[in-house]
Amino acid sequence: MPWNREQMAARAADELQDGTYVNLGIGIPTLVANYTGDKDITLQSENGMLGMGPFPFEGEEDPDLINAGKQTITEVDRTSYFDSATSFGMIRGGKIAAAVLGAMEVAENGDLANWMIPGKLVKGMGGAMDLVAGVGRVIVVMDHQNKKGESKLLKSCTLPLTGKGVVDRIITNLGVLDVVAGGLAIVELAEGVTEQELRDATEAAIV
Amino acid sequence: MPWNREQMAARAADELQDGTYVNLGIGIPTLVANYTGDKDITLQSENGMLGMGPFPFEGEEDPDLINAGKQTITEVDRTSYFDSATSFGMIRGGKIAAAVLGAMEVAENGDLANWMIPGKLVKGMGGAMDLVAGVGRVIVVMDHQNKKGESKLLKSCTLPLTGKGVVDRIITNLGVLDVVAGGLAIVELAEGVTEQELRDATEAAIV
Amino acid sequence: MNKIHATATEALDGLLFDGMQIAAGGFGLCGIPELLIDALVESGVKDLSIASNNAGVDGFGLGKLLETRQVKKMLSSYVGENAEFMRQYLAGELELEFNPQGTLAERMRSGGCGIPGFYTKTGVGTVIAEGKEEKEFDGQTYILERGIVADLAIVKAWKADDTGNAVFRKTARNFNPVAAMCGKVCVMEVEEIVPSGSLDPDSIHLPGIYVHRLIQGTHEKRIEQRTTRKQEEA
Amino acid sequence: MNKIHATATEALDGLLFDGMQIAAGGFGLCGIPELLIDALVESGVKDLSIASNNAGVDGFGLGKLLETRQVKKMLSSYVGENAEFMRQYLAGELELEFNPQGTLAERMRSGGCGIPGFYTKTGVGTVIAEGKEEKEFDGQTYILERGIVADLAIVKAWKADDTGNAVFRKTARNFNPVAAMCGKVCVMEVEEIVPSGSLDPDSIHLPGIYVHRLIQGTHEKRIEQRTTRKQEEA
Repeated sequence: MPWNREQMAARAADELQDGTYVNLGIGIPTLVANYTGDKDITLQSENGMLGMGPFPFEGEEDPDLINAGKQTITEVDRTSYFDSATSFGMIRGGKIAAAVLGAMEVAENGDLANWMIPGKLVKGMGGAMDLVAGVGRVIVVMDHQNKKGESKLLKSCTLPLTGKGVVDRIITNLGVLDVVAGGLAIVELAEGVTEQELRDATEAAIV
Repeated sequence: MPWNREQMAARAADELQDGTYVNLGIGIPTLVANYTGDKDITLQSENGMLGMGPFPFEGEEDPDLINAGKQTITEVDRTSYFDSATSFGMIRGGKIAAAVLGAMEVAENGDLANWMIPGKLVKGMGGAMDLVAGVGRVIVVMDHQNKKGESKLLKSCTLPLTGKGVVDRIITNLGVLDVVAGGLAIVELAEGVTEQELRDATEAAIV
Repeated sequence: MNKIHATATEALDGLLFDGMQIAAGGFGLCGIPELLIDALVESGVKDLSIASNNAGVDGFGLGKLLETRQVKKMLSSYVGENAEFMRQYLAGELELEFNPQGTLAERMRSGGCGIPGFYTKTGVGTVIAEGKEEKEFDGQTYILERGIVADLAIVKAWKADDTGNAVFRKTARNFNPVAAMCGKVCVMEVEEIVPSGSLDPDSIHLPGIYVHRLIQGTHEKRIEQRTTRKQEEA
Repeated sequence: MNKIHATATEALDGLLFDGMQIAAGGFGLCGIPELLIDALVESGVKDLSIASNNAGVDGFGLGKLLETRQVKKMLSSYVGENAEFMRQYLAGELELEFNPQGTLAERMRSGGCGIPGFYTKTGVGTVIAEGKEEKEFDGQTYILERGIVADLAIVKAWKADDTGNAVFRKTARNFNPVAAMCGKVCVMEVEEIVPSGSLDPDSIHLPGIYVHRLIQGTHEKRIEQRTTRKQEEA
């Protein structure tokens, strides 16, 4: 059985090191926060906050306290606030240990595309290009194939890039792969998924 | 009678505009603060402070509160503190309306030398190069001649420069001069000083 | 040093001209200069080029200036949540220059700090790098990004003293300090003006030197994505 | 996330090597990391390259490391007030790279923010520009300055919580935040460690992400130029 969303998030949470500062993207990456267990992880919100807490209780929403997805959130006891230049200074400067984010395509050389589909509505890259260029480790969490059953792990990206050669590890519903010299290396298979199944679902070179 | 130190400082104070933020150097420029009268001037100390107050009363010195000359000072009701990058950001960004500083030499093209005499003890430029490159208006206050009676307003500087073409106005014991196209223009003569006396004391071209 | 003005319209008096560039603070609808945007709509100034991380939503924030067709160009990192924006953009009525969010923030800070250009690895190998100078440092490729100096900055703070020393609240700080820095003139709106001496000098986020005009007013502070959890989840 | 160490020596354990580059906070003797400097003296680490606005005075601050000949190179804006420094420098025993003060501060911030180079007009046409790339922007000449990334940052704050969120006091802030940012590792000494949650999240000057190790201790805080006025002048 391939992993479901929650299992992918839980697997991604295993990647996070105790005592680090990390940035979680929108979608499945957001769920990762629910699986960090005893680890002491501080979440960054790139709109200017370290130490992001859960959603507020009803009636306690504060319009001055939102995350990068514009959702109302809360602070925790170690929270600090700062301006956007400082926030991206710590991202660009490599102070954020890891970013977990979704993707449309990942290429075997680590290229990442997750911000734009030509001809479709273009909303913008937000902070994604800064994050993938700056953080210590880029972990992509996504379905292995798109809705048409085509591999999202490609020989080379077809969509405009978010970053070139930036992805370190990919966690899909079928397993875990690393970007290494010459292609992708299988790190782990989802329970019940065979190596052949994963290979068959992958266009990128597996080494 | 040429102006004395206090008169030069008072004349320099006339240059400062009401409601502005200014930086005063060490020596005669420091005295300028005593002559700003009713004008609302906010003093910057480039080690990270806007709104510099006078020296503290005896016994009230605070080692955490010093000016750029490392002297103990006080704060005023509008004081704000910030880090050195922010401080020089506002200097380099032209937010400081004027700097008043001393000089060893000024050239007729506005070149300024005030930080180094080759072969002598070199202490460093501190923030002087940033100030002259960044502030809105650079006002030099200095004796017209050195101790040997040689002009300090030169055709070109002989000492290593602090800034190239950066001086706007020069206030000396003999009068006030502006850096204009082609040389220096006399703006004002100290009471009792004749134009000829000033010209005789000046190597730089006067236009 | 009287920086305080009675209304947003009065505070903008003499500062506006068609075709000008404006830097605006805020992230999404959080910490946006609501009152100054309304005054810009009222002024009728047009062909604006606006540097702002987002473009508001339909009918609120910068969205209001889009509806009145006063905007010629947006310089932003993310413009979702705005159907009118998309309509004008796809119809070729509006120019759009995408900037990665951190690049936009740093461009504003740089412009305000007298830095005309800086190198970053953000966007290397993407469309963002097209037409920009590349340079190698220690074997890695970076692109040159330019500082932004805007004709006017419009920003919103929580409180300011009468000399313009300002403090922001929580994530409403965001782009406001850097937008303020990069304006040749900066007009700030706050929820409360306090006497100088009331703010802790160690805790001022934006020194008054960056603030030229100041107004106090009431803000709607609309929430874009109201997300909550139930009490029993605690 | 235990960042707290018992002593400065313990906090530096495993971080030191001969020939390393260190960025140090402080301006003059104000806000300098006294305890960490003492621990560096004790460690005997040598051939240090130190980026610090000043070089201390004879027998105090970085002057202690000069006396023990542990410093190979200083990167500073002003090194007066230190006879031993001058003696070693004039004897050719010590390298010195002068940086304008604002350039030094910005180089530290840039290095910490992933910016390998930026352009400034500070120093154009002076010895500071020699050997540096020049570039024109909008008809004005600027020089390229490099970001600094140090092997270690040693800084001093007033208070920090146990996660390293730090606040500075008055002008003792100075170079400390930017030095902290540019260190691959940053060790901070404070006058008081407080529990997390005790500091106002809106008033933290340096978020804990920049602080890897933390010690609390007693500081001499020597005054370099004690200037006062008499009570009757008031």
